[in-house]
Amino acid sequence: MLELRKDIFADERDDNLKEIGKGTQRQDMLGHITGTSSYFNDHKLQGMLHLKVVRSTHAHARLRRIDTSEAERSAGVRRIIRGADVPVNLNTLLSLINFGKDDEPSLAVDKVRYKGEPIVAIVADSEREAFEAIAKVKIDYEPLPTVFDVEDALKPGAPVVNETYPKNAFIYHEAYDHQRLRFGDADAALATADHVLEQRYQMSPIEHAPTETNGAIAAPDTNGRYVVYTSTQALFFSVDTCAKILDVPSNTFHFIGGTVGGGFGGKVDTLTEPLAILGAMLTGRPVRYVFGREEEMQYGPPRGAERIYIKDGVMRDGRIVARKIRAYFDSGAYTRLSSYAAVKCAAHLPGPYTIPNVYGDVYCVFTNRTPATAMRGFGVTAMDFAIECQMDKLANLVGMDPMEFRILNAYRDGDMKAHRREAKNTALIECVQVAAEKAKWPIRDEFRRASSRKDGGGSRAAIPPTPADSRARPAAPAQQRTTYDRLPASVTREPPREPPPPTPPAAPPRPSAPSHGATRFSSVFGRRR
Amino acid sequence: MPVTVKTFASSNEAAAALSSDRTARYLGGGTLVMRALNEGDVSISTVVRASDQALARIDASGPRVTLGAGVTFARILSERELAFLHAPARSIGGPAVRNMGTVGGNLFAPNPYGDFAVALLALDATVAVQGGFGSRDIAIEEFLQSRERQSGTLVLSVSCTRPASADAFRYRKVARIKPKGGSVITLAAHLPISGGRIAGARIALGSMAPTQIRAKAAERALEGRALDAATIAAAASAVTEGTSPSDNALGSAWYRREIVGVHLRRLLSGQE
Amino acid sequence: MSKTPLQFRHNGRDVAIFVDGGTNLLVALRELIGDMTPKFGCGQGGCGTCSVMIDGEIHLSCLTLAETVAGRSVETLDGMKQGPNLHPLQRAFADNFAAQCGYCTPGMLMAAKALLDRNPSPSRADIVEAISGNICRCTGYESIINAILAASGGRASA
Amino acid sequence: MTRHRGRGMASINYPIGMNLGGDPSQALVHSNPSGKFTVALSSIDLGQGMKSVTRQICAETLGVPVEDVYVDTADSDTGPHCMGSFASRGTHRVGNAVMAAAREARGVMMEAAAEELEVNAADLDTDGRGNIHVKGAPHRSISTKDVAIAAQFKQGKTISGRGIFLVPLSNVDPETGEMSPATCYAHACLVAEVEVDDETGEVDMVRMDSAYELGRALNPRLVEQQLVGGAWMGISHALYETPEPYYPDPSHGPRDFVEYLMPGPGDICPHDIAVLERPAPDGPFGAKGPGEMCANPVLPAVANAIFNAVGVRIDDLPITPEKVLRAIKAQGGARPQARR
Repeated sequence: MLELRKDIFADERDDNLKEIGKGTQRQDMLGHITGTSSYFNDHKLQGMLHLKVVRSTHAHARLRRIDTSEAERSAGVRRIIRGADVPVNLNTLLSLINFGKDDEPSLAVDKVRYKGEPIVAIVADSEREAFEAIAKVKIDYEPLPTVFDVEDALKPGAPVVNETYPKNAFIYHEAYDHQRLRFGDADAALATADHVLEQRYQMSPIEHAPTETNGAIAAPDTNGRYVVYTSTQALFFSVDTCAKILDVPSNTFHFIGGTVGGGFGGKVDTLTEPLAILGAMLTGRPVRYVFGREEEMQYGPPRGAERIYIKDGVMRDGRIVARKIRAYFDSGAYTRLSSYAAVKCAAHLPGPYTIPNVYGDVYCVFTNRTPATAMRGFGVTAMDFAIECQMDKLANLVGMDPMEFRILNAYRDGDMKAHRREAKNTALIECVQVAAEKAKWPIRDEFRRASSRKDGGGSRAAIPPTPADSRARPAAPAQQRTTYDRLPASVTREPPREPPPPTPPAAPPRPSAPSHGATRFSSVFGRRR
Repeated sequence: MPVTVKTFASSNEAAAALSSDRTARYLGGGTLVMRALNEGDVSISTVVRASDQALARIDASGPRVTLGAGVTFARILSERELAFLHAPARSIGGPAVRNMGTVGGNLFAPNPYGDFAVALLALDATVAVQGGFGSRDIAIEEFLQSRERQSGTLVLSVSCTRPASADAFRYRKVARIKPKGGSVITLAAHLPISGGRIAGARIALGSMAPTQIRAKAAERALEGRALDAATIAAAASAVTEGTSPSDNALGSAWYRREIVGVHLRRLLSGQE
Repeated sequence: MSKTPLQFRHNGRDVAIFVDGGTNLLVALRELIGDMTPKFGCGQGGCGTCSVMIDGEIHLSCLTLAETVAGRSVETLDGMKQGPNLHPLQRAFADNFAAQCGYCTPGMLMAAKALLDRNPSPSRADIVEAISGNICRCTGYESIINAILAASGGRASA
Repeated sequence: MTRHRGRGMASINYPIGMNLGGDPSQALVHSNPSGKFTVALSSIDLGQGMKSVTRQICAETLGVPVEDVYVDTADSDTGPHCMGSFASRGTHRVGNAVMAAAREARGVMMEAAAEELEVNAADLDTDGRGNIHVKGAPHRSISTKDVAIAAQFKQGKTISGRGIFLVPLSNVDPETGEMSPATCYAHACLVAEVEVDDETGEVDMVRMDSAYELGRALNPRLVEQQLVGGAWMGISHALYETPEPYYPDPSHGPRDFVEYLMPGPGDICPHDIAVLERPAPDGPFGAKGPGEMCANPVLPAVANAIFNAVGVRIDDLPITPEKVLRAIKAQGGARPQARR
């Protein structure tokens, strides 16, 4: 049951609109209920071939020898694809926004870094024939020591998972193995707090489990182009990733998608499109590459695991005075999107509360497991779990009702957030009040009268003095370059400014540069100021 | 090479084809063999079927009940005479799986599947198999223990004696997902009562060992006693004896050992 | 060639195809007949997106050896509309917003139809049981249950 | 007594759009000669309702009925660039791009109508039913169809528009983490009630009550789909799901939907939702994005409810019966807290 509380914030809204606010039927509903909505796999192409990959049976191993000679002779096999056949066999997804280093091959060449990593792709007349050929590929593995725990991976002497990041951690700003957040003096505030509570939280990986598995069908089109039917959640992300990996102009491809059987973040990684297109290029025939369910569950990227330590200082009256957080994102064997999740997570600290002293270190760590990716709640889900369990414990500790405790500490309009931007358009207090009302959870009058629009700002708008970190800056690998940090670490930098306001909805559209060839997003906005 | 499908009119011929070809698998309801083919199991190159109507026969008229190996769970649920088997039959799959899955196939289903076989084990069923050397009857306990070696044999039917009363046979599948999920553990208890005392108790457990097993210590705790709280408690505390559960995606060995007694107690005392 | 001829009724029409040994009914329907309404979700029998009716009973087409439907009647979502009109279940799914990504919808509708064909006024528990073999990752099931209740003349709680 | 009930709550916020911005989306809107509009996007509908919500935004902005708009997505030849459907960016980013494109198309449409009615375009308004009329004089009107015909065949005008929306990229200070991660935030608070079996550790959901603030509910039915389904996913994350049940030990990973646990139709519970709307200054009609944040409050609310029911804190997700049972045994039995 859903109720619209039009009485709240009514003065900020124009409710006299004609189409907005109506429960209009979905445009795609008729297609869904008649089964005529067209997903990537609903395209029947003449003479279609099937692609399957040989996956590593080891979590970490050197590949001594890959023998495909028997598989080449197997019935129905049209083409065996090896790493050497992939034009640019090293990529990182966010190279499109110039963030991070290329660290992941499409097909492993000399080493595998997680169980299930693709090594060889087989294109055959039928799925059965592809499976039969897979059984005939012989791979000589030299097993290497593995590491699966994020904190173990950061210890000296831990096995190196991904040589691009030899310390098993993504490098931020060419300087640190973590993203920092510093606001006020958390240690000093902890020393004066009435209570200090330090806790550890953990979230295991989570699989997106869309009912439609990842997949793509690629086919030679007229005039030298390729048409690609895809389950991607990000069409141009896929187009440009394929253009890079296959080293052709992006307008070589005509991608068609848009109707996808669930994604939740699991269809951003562009895993099937490059190999399907390469298969079509090498055979001249339509090629389908679709994940089986076990592949989707075990070797399709999950929401990565996280481990979080929170140390809070709280006063007897319920005010939180300091929050110190250390978080580890388990990226698996390659970067994919976890590096970005860690920055988003740092920005999210300390949750929707105004806390005068906040300290955060967020790590993106490499381990020998399936690379992680984005999922619904990206970078935030586990942190919210940790923060909100912690909030419940703190309320318990000071003997306060948890709803009232949230309202007491909630951020309000005009408050300064830990990432040094003013809080605006906040509504946490009202959500707590309404949820309490719906659940018949009694809260006291003064908390019922609180408002996100009152009592914020003022002293709460100040940026507190923040001591410089006493820790020595770790040495950084020289070759690291990211969007975030183009200046040498020694140069005094201007703090980032509040960006110009976003394009207002009313503004006339700017003419857009034509997208052609190997244009990268980075060439559009990758430069810093 | 595509798979070869061989369909025979008689189960004799099917059994012969099965025993003569190591790459052959018998296709019952499809829930095991078709899945294996879909997932690329290239060890199967021949699929054997039999159109023999005897395989789909149900004989439930007398005290001894015989179910053809090809009888589906949906058919069991449609037979009022088989009410004692409705709970285990209903615990399997969703409606589509029950329309397909068979009694014979369930005997081969590995953990976390094979719930119906737990019920049959508690009921001391007999499995009729057609081997290369003709047909023979095997006690289900022996069949399950030697299941790895049975893949070349064709199961013809399963038979058991009908419990004397509805109360004498109880079944519980513990799953995380409702209404249908994989078994964390499965319990079945046959407790014939004679003169107010249990005579011939059989407790069977699923997911408490590599195959379905009997909880013989719990059976001993029940044997010859009235089904009262003290007896139930004794059986519950003995039920882990001789079990060797494993960790899997649905639960750990530790957890299975912890809860099997709780669920046996609840099952025997009629609690939800 | 080792293709096997196969004839069956598909949504009331006779069809004839040749299948490779081991071909499942889902592949036969989608790739040989061109009926794309049953979907591939797992090939393991765990998701129900490929559900079809065989002789009026709900089955998983991915686990059905195609040649076992010889001479039988196969119904898919493609045959659910009554002429140009939507089936009451289809209307109820739309009215209750019981589809999001739409990928589980064909299987859900077939599971629901299999239920209502046998039991025109099911309880909520009957409905929950009837769709228990079908995974939906978007809706949380509530709207689907309400849609089936509505189609059977029961009152949806939403 | 082996079953104990408890209630817990959690409150959260969620940033809208790709972190740090720099994630543009574009839209093209054009009319055919009958005055029906097509929106061309390369954005993806994965069930969240992208096609439907942008259709309503376009219709509202153009001032035409929603039936007169069709959204076509996603084709890289015809749809202009979009970063993708993730980061709760669809409604906010793509919605704004569609709004900008529709505004430009509306401008041409009004000019064409003004020429036909021989008035100033500024004096015209749409009625949302397919007509354009002189403000204050509804009888002086022309249908959008007639305007489209006139524009196309008589005036030689294209009733079309281009739109882009871009939140400029923010950088990050390496020392302090100073940055501009998002321009607006959605909010939520959720109360979960659970029942815990202290002999088996099993947790059943009893009910949920929630309040979600999402700027503007552009389509309440689509919002309801997201919030109900998202909260279900929250339950699933809280109590069931993981491809690595023994993390960080990678063994025993599930291979199918029997081993990968998600709540079934028999595990769901009543969920009463209130929707609050505090418009985002830069959202299309104030909208933020409900798609991602809806699951997040459920996880901690369930954990906190379990503590309330039996007095154990489970800080590792997912909260399996095993973890609950181990914790209950470690503290020597259930310790129900003050009933809430």
